[in-house]
Amino acid sequence: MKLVMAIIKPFKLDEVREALTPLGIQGLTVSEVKGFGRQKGQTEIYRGAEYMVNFLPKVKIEVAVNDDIVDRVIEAIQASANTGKIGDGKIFVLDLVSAVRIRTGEKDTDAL
Amino acid sequence: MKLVMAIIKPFKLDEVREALTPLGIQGLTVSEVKGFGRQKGQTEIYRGAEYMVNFLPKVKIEVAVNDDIVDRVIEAIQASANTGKIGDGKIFVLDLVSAVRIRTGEKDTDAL
Amino acid sequence: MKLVMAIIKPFKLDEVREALTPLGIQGLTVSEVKGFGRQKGQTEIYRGAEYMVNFLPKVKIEVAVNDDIVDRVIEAIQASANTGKIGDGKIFVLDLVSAVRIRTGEKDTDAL
Amino acid sequence: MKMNLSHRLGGLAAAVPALLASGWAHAQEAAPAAAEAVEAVAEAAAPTLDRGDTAWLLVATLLVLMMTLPGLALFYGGMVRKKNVLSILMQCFAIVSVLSVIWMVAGYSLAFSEGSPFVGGLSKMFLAGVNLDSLTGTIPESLFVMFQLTFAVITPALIVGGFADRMKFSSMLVFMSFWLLLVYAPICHWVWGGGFLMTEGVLDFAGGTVVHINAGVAGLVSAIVLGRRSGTGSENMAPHNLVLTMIGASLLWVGWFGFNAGSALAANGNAAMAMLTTHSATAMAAMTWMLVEWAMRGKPSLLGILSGAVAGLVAITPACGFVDLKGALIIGAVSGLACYWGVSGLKRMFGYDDALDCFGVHGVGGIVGAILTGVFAVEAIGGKTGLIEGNAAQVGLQALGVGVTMVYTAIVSYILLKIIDVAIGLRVSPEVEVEGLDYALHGETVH
Amino acid sequence: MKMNLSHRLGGLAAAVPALLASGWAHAQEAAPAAAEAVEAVAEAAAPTLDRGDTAWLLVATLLVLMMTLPGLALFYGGMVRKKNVLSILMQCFAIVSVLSVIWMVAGYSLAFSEGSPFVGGLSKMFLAGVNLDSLTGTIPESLFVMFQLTFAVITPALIVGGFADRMKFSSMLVFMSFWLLLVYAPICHWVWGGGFLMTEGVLDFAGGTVVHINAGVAGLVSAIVLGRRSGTGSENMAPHNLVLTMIGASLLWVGWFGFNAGSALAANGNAAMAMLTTHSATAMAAMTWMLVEWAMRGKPSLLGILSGAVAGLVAITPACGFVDLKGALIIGAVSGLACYWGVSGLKRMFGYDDALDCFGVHGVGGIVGAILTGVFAVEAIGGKTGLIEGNAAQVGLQALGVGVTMVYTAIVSYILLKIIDVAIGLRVSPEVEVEGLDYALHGETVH
Amino acid sequence: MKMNLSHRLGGLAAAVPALLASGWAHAQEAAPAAAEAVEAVAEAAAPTLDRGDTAWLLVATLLVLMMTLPGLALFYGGMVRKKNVLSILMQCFAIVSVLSVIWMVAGYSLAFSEGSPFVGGLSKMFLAGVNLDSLTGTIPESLFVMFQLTFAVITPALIVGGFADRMKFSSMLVFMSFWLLLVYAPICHWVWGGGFLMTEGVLDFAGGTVVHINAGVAGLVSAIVLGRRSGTGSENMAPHNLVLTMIGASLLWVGWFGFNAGSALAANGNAAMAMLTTHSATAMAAMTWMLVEWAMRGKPSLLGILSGAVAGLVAITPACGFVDLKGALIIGAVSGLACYWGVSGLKRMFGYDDALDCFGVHGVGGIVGAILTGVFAVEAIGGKTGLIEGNAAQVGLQALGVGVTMVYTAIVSYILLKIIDVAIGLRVSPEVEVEGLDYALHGETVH
Ligand SMILES: Nc1ncnc2c1ncn2[C@@H]1O[C@H](COP(=O)(O)OP(=O)(O)O)[C@@H](O)[C@H]1O
Ligand SMILES: Nc1ncnc2c1ncn2[C@@H]1O[C@H](COP(=O)(O)OP(=O)(O)O)[C@@H](O)[C@H]1O
Ligand SMILES: Nc1ncnc2c1ncn2[C@@H]1O[C@H](COP(=O)(O)OP(=O)(O)O)[C@@H](O)[C@H]1O
Repeated sequence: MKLVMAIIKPFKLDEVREALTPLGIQGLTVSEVKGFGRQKGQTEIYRGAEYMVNFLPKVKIEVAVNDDIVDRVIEAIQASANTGKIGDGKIFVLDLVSAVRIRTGEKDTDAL
Repeated sequence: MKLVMAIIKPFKLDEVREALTPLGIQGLTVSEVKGFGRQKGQTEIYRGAEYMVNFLPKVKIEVAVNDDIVDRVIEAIQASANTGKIGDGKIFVLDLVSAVRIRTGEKDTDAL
Repeated sequence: MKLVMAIIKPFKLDEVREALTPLGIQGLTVSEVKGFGRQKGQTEIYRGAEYMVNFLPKVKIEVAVNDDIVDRVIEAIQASANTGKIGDGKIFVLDLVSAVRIRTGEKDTDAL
Repeated sequence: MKMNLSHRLGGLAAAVPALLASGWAHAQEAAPAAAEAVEAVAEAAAPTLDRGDTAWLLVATLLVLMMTLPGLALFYGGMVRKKNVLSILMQCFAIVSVLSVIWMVAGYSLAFSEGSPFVGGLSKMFLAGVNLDSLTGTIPESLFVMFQLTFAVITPALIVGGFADRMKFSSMLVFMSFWLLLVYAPICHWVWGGGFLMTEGVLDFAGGTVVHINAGVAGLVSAIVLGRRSGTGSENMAPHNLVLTMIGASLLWVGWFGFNAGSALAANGNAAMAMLTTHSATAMAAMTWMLVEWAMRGKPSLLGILSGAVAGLVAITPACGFVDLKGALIIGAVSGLACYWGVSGLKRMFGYDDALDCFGVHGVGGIVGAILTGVFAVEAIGGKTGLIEGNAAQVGLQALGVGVTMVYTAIVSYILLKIIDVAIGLRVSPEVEVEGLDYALHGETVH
Repeated sequence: MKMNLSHRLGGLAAAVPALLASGWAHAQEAAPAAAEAVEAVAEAAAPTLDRGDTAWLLVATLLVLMMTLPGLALFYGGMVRKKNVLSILMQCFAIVSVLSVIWMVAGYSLAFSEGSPFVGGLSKMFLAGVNLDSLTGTIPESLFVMFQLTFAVITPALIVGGFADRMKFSSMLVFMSFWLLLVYAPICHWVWGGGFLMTEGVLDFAGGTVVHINAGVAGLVSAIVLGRRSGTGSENMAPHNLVLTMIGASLLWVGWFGFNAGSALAANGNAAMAMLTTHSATAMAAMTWMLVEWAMRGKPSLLGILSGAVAGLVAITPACGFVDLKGALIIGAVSGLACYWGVSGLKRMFGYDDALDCFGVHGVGGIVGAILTGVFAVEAIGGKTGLIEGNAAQVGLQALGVGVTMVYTAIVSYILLKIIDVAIGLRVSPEVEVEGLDYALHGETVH
Repeated sequence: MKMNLSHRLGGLAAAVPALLASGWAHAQEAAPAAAEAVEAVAEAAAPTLDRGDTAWLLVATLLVLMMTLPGLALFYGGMVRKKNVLSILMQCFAIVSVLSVIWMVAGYSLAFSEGSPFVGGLSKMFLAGVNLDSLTGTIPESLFVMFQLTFAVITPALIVGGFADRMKFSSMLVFMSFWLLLVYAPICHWVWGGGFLMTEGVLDFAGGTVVHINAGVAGLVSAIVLGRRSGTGSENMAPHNLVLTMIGASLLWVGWFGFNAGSALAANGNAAMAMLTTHSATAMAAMTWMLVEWAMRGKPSLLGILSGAVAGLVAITPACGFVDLKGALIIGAVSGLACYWGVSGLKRMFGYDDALDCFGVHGVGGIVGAILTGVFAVEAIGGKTGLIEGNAAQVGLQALGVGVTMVYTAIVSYILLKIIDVAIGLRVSPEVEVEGLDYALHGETVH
């Protein structure tokens, strides 16, 4: 099993979720994060002065998946979260040692 | 060492924390996340119309532990976070390569 | 590749970021978290009564890096986030199986 | 504002197209009666200033300003998604600022100077002739200018509810500026400035027609012309912070006493009774909405009871100086029911995206209130009789007033919007809509 | 509201049980003196309307409404956890809506129509006889009805602080509706409507007894009957947003001038002096609380200074028309100290969970104010003398007034709550409490 | 507050050092004219109370209180980072509480009792002699005390904008307490209390000099003495919640009618006209700022339009009773431009960290308004002529008034701050600044 962690632009969240459904993904977890990266130079206006904003709002998706669909999951995320503009984000893949469904105690593949 | 990541229902946080203390866990990190899963159909009322809420508030606990107590940690979380109702959440276990305590520079087991 | 995850005191964020720049780190992701640990006893005042606050605000930094600079990254974070007082936080290192830049589809080292 | 002037309603059919065709032509010779009526009112008014009345109107004026800033702005602002809240506040604030200047320069003159039965003249531009001693009734005319100004700026601000979350800020300002001059000022003139619409028979104490039906219809038209918000149906559009909406609704309730009891233009029994009926109808409408929603949806919501209160405030506006407690309670109950249906059944039926229910509450509530004024007016309170005291004709008159206003505002608002759309575009780009108007249009966010 | 009527206090011992037993029996023959006194007051009042007084009372009325909506709602709402803030706002808004209707229908009549020394009659139900020209003193009676209404709705809203975070919304509404009729209306009648309680000797300018002690005790009783919030002691119950609490406290301060200076029922020197003493006591109490907390806890908190201000406002309420600056400053200082102890020492001592310190502030502050009115009343301000001018008996009289109110409201509130508990249950389930009332009861959250 | 008293300005050069040297010496024999003038004013005032005027001033007083609590507190509070918002609210609330007490005890006496041309005496300490029947003009003196109090507490609260985010709470309180007595009270005496500064020729209707220039300069001095906030330039200092700032700005706008129209001390044509000019200038300034920012930065911001409105309110304050609509509109436009430059160009030029632009808006706006009053005063409105009616000298007189105030407040504020710095330190530690004042100083946070 793998834990796929994707940092994306916030407004792409719904599209990404919809792109994952056909792959049989039934659950995922989302957090609001702030990203620092190549995408820069946004400014807020503040009383006639401008303000450099270093950290941009991003959304982090964490989804645990079976090894057999990891590649398709990555592709689906990359395709749906892509705008072609700087700041689209990253996908990171981590090894997952085990998984448990709290409600039933089911383990690993059954828990996803 | 392992990094145990649990997604639970928010109001179970205190119980889980109390369940971990007897195992000698002295620290953990918590974030507010939103979960998408089998648990569905909650709605908000909005001027006589109803609103489907796809993402439900969950809490993510991350706790780094020694290999020898991983199983007991998982059990403790599963027992204390369980309500038996859908949406109770998941426990994911990841391999931890190393750990450092910033204050002292202590490494790995000593850092937890 | 490794995913370095650091839990630090919020006001150290800017210093840590500046300490990472010389190492060629071009991006990182930040989230607001709450930490439970040895650091205790903070209280809020509430109508003449005091309130024990169990969870303290912390910031979590996640940064994906190449294996060759992991050690220097850890050092840089440890040095810059250190105040010497309890509650300075931890650094955890996880193995990273792969990375993708969403915008370009670049993989692994090129994606960072 | 019970300045119900005698005039032949006969001219009505001709009036609307004539006005549209001739622009600001002052068909003065067509309606000498109106001008006379204005003079008559001026003569009838006691020539001395009353300091009690003046004190109350000073306060009533600032109360109505407070209804918009921050009242309505918060009421609306709490209902949108977090990424758009500042844009709502900005729109309301800019409307008050820009339109206040326009009102002083030309709006007041078009509404309240002598002119034709269809629109006032230009003789009071830049408030010419409004000096330290000018009186309107027992209060300074400068105060009357200000009191009327607060009505003239809240009406456009109400329209924001229709096109929220998707209109360009620049286009919004252009639209509102012309709308004030081309729609609000004339209708205000018809009703309160000596115009043709309100003969003695049609009752509108504090502006159910001029303000609420007018804004409700314009909001509906703009919602339709602009189209649905992107994400409707799929995205979570639930109000991001009902605390703001609650503060707003409360300030509307409190400020509305300035609106309604202030419209007595005096600190007397009429004002007090208007306050009493206003409060009673509002409380009743809030309670009614709460109970209906509880029965229909299983839970009484905060947004529901707040909406009910506003519905009641809207509906009692034309009636507050004419009905007694029982009338007020019934108007409250009916408006709570009707507006509940307005924001759910009606909206779903036609599928327009009246984002914050400008029509569902102000339009529907205004219509209900105008008609029921004709039903429940009692002689003992306002000197006029309605259906329940045997004067069935009153209901018809009220319906006529409603109809004329709806048709005029719908047509002119529609034309205005279409012209602006062609000229500079009405709607923001999809990216801006997704990113949020706060950051995209104003460079700011709530942290 | 200085309608202190002559009556034998002797009837008191018998009165409470009699009232409870006979329900709404109008023991008219038992107390002709009260009725006469009401008439005397009516006669004494100048028979003409004063527009200055009317202007001020129109404003005072809306100020007291603003104290509840949004004032008190925000004051309380900011103090709870985020998951319960909307429930507090909802409760306050629903109380105002439902109880306003009940007040118009029956409450005003029970409080202010002729009846027995224990409760008014039903002759003014649906405000029968309140017409355009009816006066109360120099203001329209319809305005007096409204002014009194705002007191009648804020009192129950204050009680919310006692049972916050755990009471069922439905049971809350039932409780409040009966409480208005069975507790508030009679006590209001005793004190201001010609009832038996307030003989000439007992002083209560603006409602320290009727409003604050009354609400404080009812809040305490409900806190005890409902039991502690789950999570008390273990969970972080710290106020989620003191910005809201600060807005609320500020609006309470501002609005309280309507409450206290409005109670002069005129725009004259009495009103002005009441404003001055109110402000002075409030500022002093806020400063005192701040300093005490600073000394005891090491840090002056915003919640502390806000609580101190409210404590001062409560304590000066009965006194504001009778004391001078020095009296006001002392009352402020004492109430700051006493209420600080009320929310910390006293609460800890007995271990009840008065969630938002309804009793600690309104109960304790009300008692302090009522007693000290008897100490610091000076003839030059309100025509009455207190202990410092040699009239030691006044303190005893004040204590009697306090005691009677506390006993009556405690007993009736307790019985009411117990009946409702048996009938439909008072408390939400533990799951609802954990999930938060906002979502569980009203289907909404702050995003 | 048009109490412009004849006095030789000649004494000025000597006055400032003399005052500083002699402390509270009452150089009574030096200025008999002032005392006489006060008497003359007292005599001229009608000896009877007017209930309409009293009603309006009761309301105006609470409006000005509302400007500070919660108005200004929210306006400022929304502009800081989230970790400091409660500290701003706390500072404003504590200033009102502590300084209200000081005002009652000594401030009013120093400002308004008979004394020297430089400062009042101590004869009215603890409001000695202010009884139920004392009048100031047609209103109770107790009301005048309260009305003036609200000015005396908002002025120090404005200064908070200069040193926000870095001053110790204790030092802030000490500074403000002395500042009220050593700076505000004397300047208030010079201008409104019979002092030497304002001869008949210098015009200041509602306090442009006493309040705004005074606070603006003191804020600038404290910003400079305390130094820049740590993190300036590197950290994101953007306002954390402009919703609060918008509520604050709206309440300032609404409340300012109490400030300006209230300063007529009557409910008459002057008050109404002051309301009209105040509103017009404000709307114009808001619009101007919006347009300039739009042109210069590409986006019109909410913070911008709000700042523009406040700039207009400030600038029209001295002028509102003297100019007509056109003058008001021009003053509005100029102040919008000037203050835009004040918060951007000027601040950048000198590099001081006036955190919330206390000087950029109140200082600059106050100066613009004071000078332009001398330009646009017209006889028909306020009985005085300015440059446009041929009285060029007026501009010079206005400039003199501005200069004297700026010099005096700058010097005394600077000395006060330096003394406090040596005694107990002015600035929090860097750790506290990073952690946030809310938690570090007050033990609370917004959750
Ligand atoms: N090395 C990294 N580790 C963790 N997160 C990163 C890293 N680099 C980038 N990110 C995240 O990805 C986001 C987008 O990166 P950015 O460099 O701005 O654009 P792009 O992904 O198009 O190259 C950043 O805002 C940050 O959240
Ligand atoms: N594959 C997954 N990867 C990451 N998080 C998941 C995954 N599946 C579920 N979750 C998280 O677990 C929560 C509970 O899952 P859900 O399917 O609703 O119920 P249950 O855990 O009882 O089966 C979800 O809200 C989501 O946060
Ligand atoms: N075992 C752990 N797993 C995950 N996070 C931890 C763990 N122990 C500590 N932390 C995080 O590190 C923070 C600091 O830890 P603490 O014990 O307070 O001080 P220190 O790091 O100085 O020993 C905690 O607030 C928590 O967020």
